[in-house]
Amino acid sequence: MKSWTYILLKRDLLIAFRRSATYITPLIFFLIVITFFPLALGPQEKLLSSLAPGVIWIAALLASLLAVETIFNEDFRDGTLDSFFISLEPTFILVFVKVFIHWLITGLPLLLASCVAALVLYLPFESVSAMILSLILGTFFMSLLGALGAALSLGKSAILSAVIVLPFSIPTLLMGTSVIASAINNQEYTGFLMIMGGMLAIGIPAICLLTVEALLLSYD
Amino acid sequence: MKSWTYILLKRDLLIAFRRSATYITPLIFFLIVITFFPLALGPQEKLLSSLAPGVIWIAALLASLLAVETIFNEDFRDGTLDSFFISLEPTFILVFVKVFIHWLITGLPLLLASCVAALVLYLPFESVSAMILSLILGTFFMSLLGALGAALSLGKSAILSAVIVLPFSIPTLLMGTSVIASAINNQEYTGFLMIMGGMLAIGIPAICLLTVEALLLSYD
Amino acid sequence: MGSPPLFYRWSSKALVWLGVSSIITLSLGLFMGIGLSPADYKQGDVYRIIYIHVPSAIMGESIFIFMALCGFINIIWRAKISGMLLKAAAPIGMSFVLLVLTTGSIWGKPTWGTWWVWDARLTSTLILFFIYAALIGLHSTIEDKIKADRAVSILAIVGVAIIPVIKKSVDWWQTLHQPSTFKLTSAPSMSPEMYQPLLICVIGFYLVFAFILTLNLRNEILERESSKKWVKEVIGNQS
Amino acid sequence: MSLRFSYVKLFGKIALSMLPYLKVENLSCFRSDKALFQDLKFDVLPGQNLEILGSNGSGKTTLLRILLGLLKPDAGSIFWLDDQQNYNNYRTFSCFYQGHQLAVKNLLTVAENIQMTKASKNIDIEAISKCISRVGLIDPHEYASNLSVGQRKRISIARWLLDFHKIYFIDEPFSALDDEATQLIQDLILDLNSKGSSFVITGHRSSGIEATHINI
Amino acid sequence: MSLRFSYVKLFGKIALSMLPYLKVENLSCFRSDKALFQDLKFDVLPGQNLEILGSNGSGKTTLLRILLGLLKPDAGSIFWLDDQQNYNNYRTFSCFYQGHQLAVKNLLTVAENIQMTKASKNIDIEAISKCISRVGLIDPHEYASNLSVGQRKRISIARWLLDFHKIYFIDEPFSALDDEATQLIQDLILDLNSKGSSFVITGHRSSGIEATHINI
Ligand code: HEM
Ligand SMILES: Nc1ncnc2c1ncn2[C@@H]1O[C@H](COP(=O)(O)OP(=O)(O)OP(=O)(O)O)[C@@H](O)[C@H]1O
Ligand SMILES: Nc1ncnc2c1ncn2[C@@H]1O[C@H](COP(=O)(O)OP(=O)(O)OP(=O)(O)O)[C@@H](O)[C@H]1O
Ligand SMILES: [Mg+2]
Ligand SMILES: [Mg+2]
Repeated sequence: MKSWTYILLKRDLLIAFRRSATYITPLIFFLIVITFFPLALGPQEKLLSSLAPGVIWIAALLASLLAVETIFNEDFRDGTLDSFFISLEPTFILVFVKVFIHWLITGLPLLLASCVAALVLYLPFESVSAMILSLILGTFFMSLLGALGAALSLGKSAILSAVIVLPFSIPTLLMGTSVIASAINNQEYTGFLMIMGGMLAIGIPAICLLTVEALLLSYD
Repeated sequence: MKSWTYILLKRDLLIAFRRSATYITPLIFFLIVITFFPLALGPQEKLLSSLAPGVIWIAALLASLLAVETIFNEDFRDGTLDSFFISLEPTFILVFVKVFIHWLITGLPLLLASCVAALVLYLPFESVSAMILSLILGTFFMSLLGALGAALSLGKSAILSAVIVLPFSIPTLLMGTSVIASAINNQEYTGFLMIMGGMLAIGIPAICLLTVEALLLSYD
Repeated sequence: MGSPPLFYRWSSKALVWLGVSSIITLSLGLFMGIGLSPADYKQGDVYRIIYIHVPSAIMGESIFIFMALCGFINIIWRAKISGMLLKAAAPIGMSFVLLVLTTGSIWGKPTWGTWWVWDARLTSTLILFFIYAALIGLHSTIEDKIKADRAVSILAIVGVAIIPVIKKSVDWWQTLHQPSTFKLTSAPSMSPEMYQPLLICVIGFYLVFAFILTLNLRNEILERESSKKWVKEVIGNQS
Repeated sequence: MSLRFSYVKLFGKIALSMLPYLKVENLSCFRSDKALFQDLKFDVLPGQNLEILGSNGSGKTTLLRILLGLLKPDAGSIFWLDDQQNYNNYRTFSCFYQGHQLAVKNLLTVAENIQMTKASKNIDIEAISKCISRVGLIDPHEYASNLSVGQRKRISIARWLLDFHKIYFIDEPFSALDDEATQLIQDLILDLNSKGSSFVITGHRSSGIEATHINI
Repeated sequence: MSLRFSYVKLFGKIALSMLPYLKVENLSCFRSDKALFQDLKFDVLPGQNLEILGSNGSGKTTLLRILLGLLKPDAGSIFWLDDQQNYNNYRTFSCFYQGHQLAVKNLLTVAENIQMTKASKNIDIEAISKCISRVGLIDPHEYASNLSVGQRKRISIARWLLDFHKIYFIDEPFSALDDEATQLIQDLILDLNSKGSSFVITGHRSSGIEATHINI
């Protein structure tokens, strides 16, 4: 038995891969922001590597933001969203699936790109694994938040949803930066990762449910 | 006699101004992105003020990109774009009007916000006028480029959009940053401004015409 | 006060009381603070800005908590009035936060030597300001008011997480900003001559909030019920 | 094969007890103080159809969406009944909804658009190409963006056949279609009726299918 | 007033010389090697109508868009003629196009949606509210997002009346409309015909208005 969840997964992935801009734009944007810093600051290795955690994280946040804001738009306009709400699956699971696909498409490529960024910015090699772990958790959280923003501003301007989301992404930014910075200084960073994990653990059910509420708004 | 250009101008402005959020959100968005940098990179005044030109420009770039993306989407979907092509006015003028309105709504408020940004990033006071001049030219160019990208991604050739728009935004970014940086160091910056002006002078007719071509692509 | 017309009539009496009491309390507090209390031994008279700075900071935060509560009630029980309260409170809260930011900046120039520093409390307050702005922006984009209320309720519930961060920012991170002296659990470390007027000012600010909130709520009700007969009668009586 | 089988099984079950699928009592909906409809009362029995007629803006789409739980009514109750259980929740019930918007994705081909639909079982390529030819579409690998409006609608109609649904809610099934497609839909409805499915459809004038009519 | 006047003036002018507005010769269009239509040949005379009939996907919309210059034909030529000049360019000619998509903006009210349309003259509020009541819409200040599909279509129909157009190209004018609106459109077409405008419309079956028919 194929569930709607599975079909949704397959369909959205297919559509995303047909429209390659979906995953290429955030990637290129990420790299542009990254390359900008050596250009602006000059190529001093020391300075760059001390700034690297922050730079990588800012670029990652902005890139995932650029991508997430239209996550529900098309489904809303062409009536697919209706079938969410009359399906047997609980809607928040479908929302979760949408977010997950979205993260697969835009978040995952960023992980790859971030390795390149680490190289360019002279990030110490030992901290790369910390960076990847923090990015996995953080970009997923950003996708979740972005989905809530997109749902709240459904059919409205993209930039509005960004404004809704950005203030809430600051804790992620701080945590993510701290993880990499600690790793560089050989300090313990699992604490920060646990906090990020905790945010995700609370965030997944809470934000998915709130997103369902927000989507329902456009149905009244 | 009211021309279609005038009606278009009025209509798009009305749709935008119906909600104050349309012009306030890019402003807030810009400011939030600005606050990201001190948070992630550390609050040292010296570092920040040396990064300020680039940070302001990255934020401005992102804001105009985010805002312009959907400039033709709605008109395409609801059939308004058809009336562009069967109207008496030449289409590239209509495209120019769309871009201009768009810039009025999203680019102009950024100028205000950039003054606040200059304050909190400790940008030297003397360079503010240079910043504003460079932003005026640069954001308009970004709106133009973004419109081309938006037109390209209407059809199926969406990949082109990311690849075309982002690389071309790099010169703008570099020029804009150089203008402010030169102003900080009390160097001559009119040269850079002239280059930006030149890009705009060539860009307005050229990109508008290309955008018309790109729009026509989605008609075949 | 279930029905709007009833509330409207009842509130016009409340308005008078709120207006009078807030003016009295606030002027008493400010007079005691600015006129009577001694100058600070380190900062001199600049410190008196505290009597606006701190109460408005407290208001900015409590109004957000109030809004989150309203939002919660609005989502769970769909009580229309809670949505209107939320809408009416948002601009007041935002103005108070703006007041904190400006008074803080003004205070910062002489004491810290700069208008702005990127310290935890200041930044978190700025974020609170952004959240207020997002809330108001979102409300303005949804033309159906009831939907807008619910959208904003969701945002207020999520956003309330920032309040403990602001509160605790001075304890968690070492910052330039003054640590908390107001605590529920222990006696304040300020001298009573400074402390008492501050307390009165805080009460005065709460009363001002209640006053403006009632005003805003009345306008909101008139606007939303503008097609109803009682509203036309009310407006007719006034003009 | 398996498709056929499950139809028969379900139909057998239904034939035993003729509880209505859907029972509506005193349903009302107001928009800006004006009643769109008031005190509506009807049943939808297994295998029987309901046709909602009314002029533009009379509230047909609104009623359909209320029945599906996408909008809230201002008064009244909707019961989803089964031969075994008595639910108050449309979610547990198998419905199909086709609104004015057809949920056809431009970037998918005809076959993909049909395949990637909510369904309770595995759908093999053969079943899909059978559906496609049944609704008169020719090339299953054409992108939907290249199709005419009527052809897009046929995609949505092909989806009816993929799975057994107890009730089909179809908003204006006949608009934008030619005579051939109109005939096709009528045959399809008859066919699905005989398998125990019911249709709730809207329209501006009676379409000629066998149905209870309500005017709103 | 001035609206009426210009109609009369133009009509007078047209009556003198009965050159066709539009002359089509040997028009063909192929899609993936299959001809949608081939060697079409027709004229559209002032005040006379053309009805393009065909089944779903037969190419009616495509033909309309080719006539308007939105798509390029694979062969054949289209002449836009006037009593004085002979143009090859549709741009200089006054046409009105209503496609499947109606160009109705959700964020504008009914009145604004009508007002903010391409038009050659100043349109006063009175003219607009006359149009609105003529097509049977009630509240001019309702946002279009709150309207039903049929009501949105009526907005587009109200736009016909704002300005004089030589040819109206209307894609499926009658779909998604109730009987009242259908009657209304027929009356409108008759009315505008008498003022010298022509209609090119599409449909799946003959609509009963007086017109030359072509089947594709
Ligand atoms: C823009 C800059 C500033 C901002 C955004 C800001 C923000 C705040 C906030 C949010 C509070 C509320 C504390 C609470 O709720 O418990 C507060 C309290 C306070 N602020 Fe500021 N502040 C700023 C600048 C300053 C400056 C320059 C000074 C003085 C040197 C100062 C002195 C105080 C004091 C004494 C308190 C009371 C602390 C307590 O007793 O809890 N602030 N400020
Ligand atoms: N870009 C394209 N590439 C290939 N085929 C196309 C393209 N555009 C349209 N077609 C085909 O042209 C045919 C005609 O489409 P058109 O929209 O003109 O039909 P129609 O007569 O208006 O039908 P309907 O009554 O359903 O609106 C369709 O079969 C469609 O598949
Ligand atoms: N959110 C809303 N606020 C106010 N009025 C609304 C809202 N939604 C719908 N309406 C009104 O409800 C009425 C019914 O709309 P509905 O879409 O149900 O009509 P319909 O019968 O489907 O018409 P059609 O045949 O044109 O599709 C319309 O008059 C519309 O203006
Ligand atoms: Mg309808
Ligand atoms: Mg067509």
